[in-house]
Amino acid sequence: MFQKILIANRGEIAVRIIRCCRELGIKTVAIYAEEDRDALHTQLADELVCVGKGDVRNSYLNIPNIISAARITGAEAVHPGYGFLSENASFARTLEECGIVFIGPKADLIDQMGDKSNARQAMMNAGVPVVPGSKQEIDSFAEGIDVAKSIGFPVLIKASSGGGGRGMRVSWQEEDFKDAYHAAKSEAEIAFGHGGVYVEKFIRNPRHIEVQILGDAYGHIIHLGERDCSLQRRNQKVLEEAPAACLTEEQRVALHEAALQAARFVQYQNAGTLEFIFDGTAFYFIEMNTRVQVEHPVSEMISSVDIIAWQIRIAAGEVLTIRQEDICFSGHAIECRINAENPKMNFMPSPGTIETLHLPGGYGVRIDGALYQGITIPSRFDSLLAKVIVRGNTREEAIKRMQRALAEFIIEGIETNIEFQLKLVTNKDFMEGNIHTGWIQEKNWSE
Amino acid sequence: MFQKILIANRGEIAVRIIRCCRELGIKTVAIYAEEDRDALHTQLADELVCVGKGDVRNSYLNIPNIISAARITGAEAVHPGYGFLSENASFARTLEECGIVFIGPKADLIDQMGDKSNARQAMMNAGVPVVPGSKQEIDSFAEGIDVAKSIGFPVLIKASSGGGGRGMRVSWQEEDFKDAYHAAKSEAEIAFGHGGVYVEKFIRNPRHIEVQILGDAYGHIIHLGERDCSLQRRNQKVLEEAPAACLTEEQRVALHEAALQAARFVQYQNAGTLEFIFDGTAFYFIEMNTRVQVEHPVSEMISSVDIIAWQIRIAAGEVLTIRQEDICFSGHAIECRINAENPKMNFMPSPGTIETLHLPGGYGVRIDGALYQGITIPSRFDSLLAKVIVRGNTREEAIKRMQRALAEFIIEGIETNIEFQLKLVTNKDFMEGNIHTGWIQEKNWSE
Amino acid sequence: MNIKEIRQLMSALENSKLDRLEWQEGESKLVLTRREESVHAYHQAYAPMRSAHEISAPTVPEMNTKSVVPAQEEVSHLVYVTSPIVGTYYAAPAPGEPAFVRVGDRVKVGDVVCIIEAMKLMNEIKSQEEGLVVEVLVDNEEGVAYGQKIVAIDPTA
Amino acid sequence: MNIKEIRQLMSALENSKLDRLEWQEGESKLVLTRREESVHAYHQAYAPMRSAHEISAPTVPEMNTKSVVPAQEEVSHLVYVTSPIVGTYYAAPAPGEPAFVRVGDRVKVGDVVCIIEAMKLMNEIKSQEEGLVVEVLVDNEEGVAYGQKIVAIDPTA
Repeated sequence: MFQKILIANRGEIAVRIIRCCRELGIKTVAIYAEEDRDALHTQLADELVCVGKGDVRNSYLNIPNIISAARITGAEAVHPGYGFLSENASFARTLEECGIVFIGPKADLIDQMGDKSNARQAMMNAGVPVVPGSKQEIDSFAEGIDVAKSIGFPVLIKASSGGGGRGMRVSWQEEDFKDAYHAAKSEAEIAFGHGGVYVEKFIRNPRHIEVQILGDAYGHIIHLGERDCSLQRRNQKVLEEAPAACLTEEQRVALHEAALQAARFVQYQNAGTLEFIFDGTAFYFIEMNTRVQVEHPVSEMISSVDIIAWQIRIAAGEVLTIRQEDICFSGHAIECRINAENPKMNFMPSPGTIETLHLPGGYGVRIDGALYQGITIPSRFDSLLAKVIVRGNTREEAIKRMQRALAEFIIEGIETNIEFQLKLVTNKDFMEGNIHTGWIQEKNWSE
Repeated sequence: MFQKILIANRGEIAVRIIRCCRELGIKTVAIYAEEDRDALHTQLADELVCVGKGDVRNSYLNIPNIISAARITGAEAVHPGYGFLSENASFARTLEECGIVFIGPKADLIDQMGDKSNARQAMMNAGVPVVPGSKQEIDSFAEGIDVAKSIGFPVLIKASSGGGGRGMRVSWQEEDFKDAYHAAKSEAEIAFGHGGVYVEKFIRNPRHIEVQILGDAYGHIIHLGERDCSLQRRNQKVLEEAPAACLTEEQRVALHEAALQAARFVQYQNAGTLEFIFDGTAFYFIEMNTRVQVEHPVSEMISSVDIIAWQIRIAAGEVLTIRQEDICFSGHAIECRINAENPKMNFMPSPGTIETLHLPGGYGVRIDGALYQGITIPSRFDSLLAKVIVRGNTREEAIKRMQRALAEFIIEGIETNIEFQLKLVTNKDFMEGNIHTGWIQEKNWSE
Repeated sequence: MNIKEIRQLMSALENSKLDRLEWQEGESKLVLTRREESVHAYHQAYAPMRSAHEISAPTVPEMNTKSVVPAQEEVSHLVYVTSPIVGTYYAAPAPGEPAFVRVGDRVKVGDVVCIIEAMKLMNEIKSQEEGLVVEVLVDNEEGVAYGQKIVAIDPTA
Repeated sequence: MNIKEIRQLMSALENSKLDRLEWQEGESKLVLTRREESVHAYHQAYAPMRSAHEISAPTVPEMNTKSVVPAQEEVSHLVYVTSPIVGTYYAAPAPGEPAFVRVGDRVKVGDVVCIIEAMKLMNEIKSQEEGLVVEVLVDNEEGVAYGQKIVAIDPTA
């Protein structure tokens, strides 16, 4: 096992990793940007190295400084957390060349999964369902309708140079395909100067469901169940749950099996996530995250498996001694992300000094944060302040617990989304599970 | 189910109960002494009633005021917590007469178990082992040695009017019984003017092990496993664990069976604890607590059963729907009690204002407390500030987690026993499980 | 001002809940600022969350959080009859009868100002002061907490 | 006010929980402010717990928490050459050779004061100031953080 690890991150995930290292008896090196001098991760680590200031490219993305920090402190491994350099294959490769272990999968695998069309191809080869669609641009209306009929209506006609919903049309049935096709094409031509379009299956109001995977260097691969991360705002996850209550047992088993199949196909090592969209009947692979995720705690709460600890052990060459049959999934977990942002001002970031802090606690409540009363949240970095994670024996119990935990959570001095999260978890549709990835944006939350 | 509950307590247990009520959708009434105006429990409750000031007899023990508070607020039930009125049969009886539910067992049962010799007799009738000994005073050396031989050496010869260790002798074998008998008798005569002695089995360096019981009004009784509460200081528990690592599986099963037998015999309703001492081979009933205990969270962490929620449901007449076979014990939990006391000054209470508060968090950590930064801890009440509870898959994992959680826990402004608890959980004997009820007092903790 | 006085002020500030003290003598000036008290901030912050949570509104009309917390820090020349027990307030000896006291009445030491019923006992509450009743702070049959102010008396009137 | 009184006030302030004391005599003025910052307290409080926990002592001798945190709030006329990167400090161009600078040397703008090795590259660090070297703050082959002070120069000497 490693004697010392450098944590190439900040905020709550750096704190999470430092705590885990302490429990494993591993010394920690924190890196920090000058703006983070008083951050919690710098206060909990055994050693500190300032790696820069100003733009994150000069600090948390500064590969030479971070690797030098590992070398001068004698750290044997680097945990990248999420974001920043966590999916940077060149960082992983350089570390390896320096004889320092990157806590994550091999660099080649990061590369492979980082390229979306590569990843899609790999999953198709692995026999994992992907969103059906044309492989390349459609040349004519005739070709388009053939593709549409083969994948089944409704379909989405999507400008290949498109973005922001322009050059995009839904065709619900064969009859309206022609209009939709031409509308998309001409809109694309006007907007982007190029009328090339794709046709792919239109998944209406899907759920975002993902499966947590752990694999070691010896071919042992297990899953830690799935998470429902459908509550999103501008493609940012807001609240996550495990398990996904919308799945039947058959669907759940099939989903886990598909994820294992995918992970085995790419011989996945370390922690990773296979993300799917789910239309109520079928699920389709969308991408793989080759790192730990913000929402990993909900899987930990229902599986009693410490994902960070296993990331480190696997990277150190240990055998994944937990087998699939050892894992007893139990209960329901929810995570709410508490951000320094102002929901009343279109979720504008709200840096500043936390004047009053009162954290919730008690039965079934876990707080993963990087806060203390008096801390100043810099404006330069991510707005995630803390995660409130609750576990209940049932989803209903977990929701009630989250309601009371959020109601106890007090942050003064900066604006946060605590009240917005309270609105979410007391919303009838949410409580009944009638949500999808566009749900938050459809609703009017201002009242 | 109740609409509104009055919590006849303060501190962390009042907060624990209020949190639970919120999760169950029950409104709460907090009572408080004027000194507790700014306490956390008064801030979390839906309604507040000041019930007195000065001596606790005028406030938290003031039965007329507390019952009036329930009446004027329309509370249908009263949760007494632990301590204060929780084992006061007359309080339970008066509430019942007022048509208010006492959340606990029936008053008669509190009476029966409150009298130690009654309780001992009941347990003997139930077939539960009690510490063997003479039923009454020994009249002669001959009778004494007969009793000693029948219960087996070593035995304790104990002045019936004794106290503080005087008039007490251990006899290790038949040969030294005569000397010990006469020494105890004459010492007792000099010290108390009465030489009457008892003979009972001497349990050297026992463990304190207790079993958590839940019973409903319909005869369903289950146990939630045992707790090892051997770390005590002056008969005050300091740190508790579940399960008790020192038991073999056979001993564990036998202990649980004895506890169930006892609870069934007295037709126990609500939450209760059977306390035993354990000499490494046999266990002996010592007393029953007819209320929730400070250390209940460790049982919750390994059973996933919310004891407070069940106390309330049972009191409301609900059926205990969890059956013994539904409970899947998993992992190991430890609780450390954090007190406002100064270990360097013989654990003298240390009231005052908390200037800085930083609570530990993260994976496997639960905080049950009644704190916030800026609170003033009154000198009049109990010194318990918060409980740090951790869960790990193994005892070793739980210990490592407690070490790191305590190392993160910061309270400034008043003295606490956090560092003392850190010494305990990093102590080799503790980590190896070589401890007993007198262990803390035997050791020198000053270095 | 000498060193001793300054040091006295330092220790006074240190032991206070204040944050800052400024003082000037020419033209006289004094500025005191009070520390942001977390308790009150907490309470205020909590309330909106509670209502967002929809578990806040007290359902018993005659009772609310505010009414049962003994008021504090009011500086005035008034004196109050406070409740020595928790119970239900009765303004009059029996339903339909006139109240013991009304605003504008004069009371003497020992005059009964109300009855507080607790545990089915009717407790007569007497005034400890002589003066003019300027306010009755509790509605008939309302619950009162220990120490709650019931009647305000102006002893100077 | 004399030196003795000032020193009394200094020590009084140092031992107090106050942050600031201003005092003026003409027209008299006094300002005291009280501390509220918890960060430093936190750091101090944490350290003993860590050592109680036996997980604190850094094991790499040439590195310790203190040395890699850029110093702050020092008010002086000195200027510092700081490290623009993270790496290993070398006082001399090669082992056995004389150091680039020593205490007592005069440096000019552009003079190399040390080498910092990072990613196997030797980076020459040059002085931005002219003056007298009054202190070298890093030992040879020690790790240095971004912004860490390496050489103190007195530009007035």
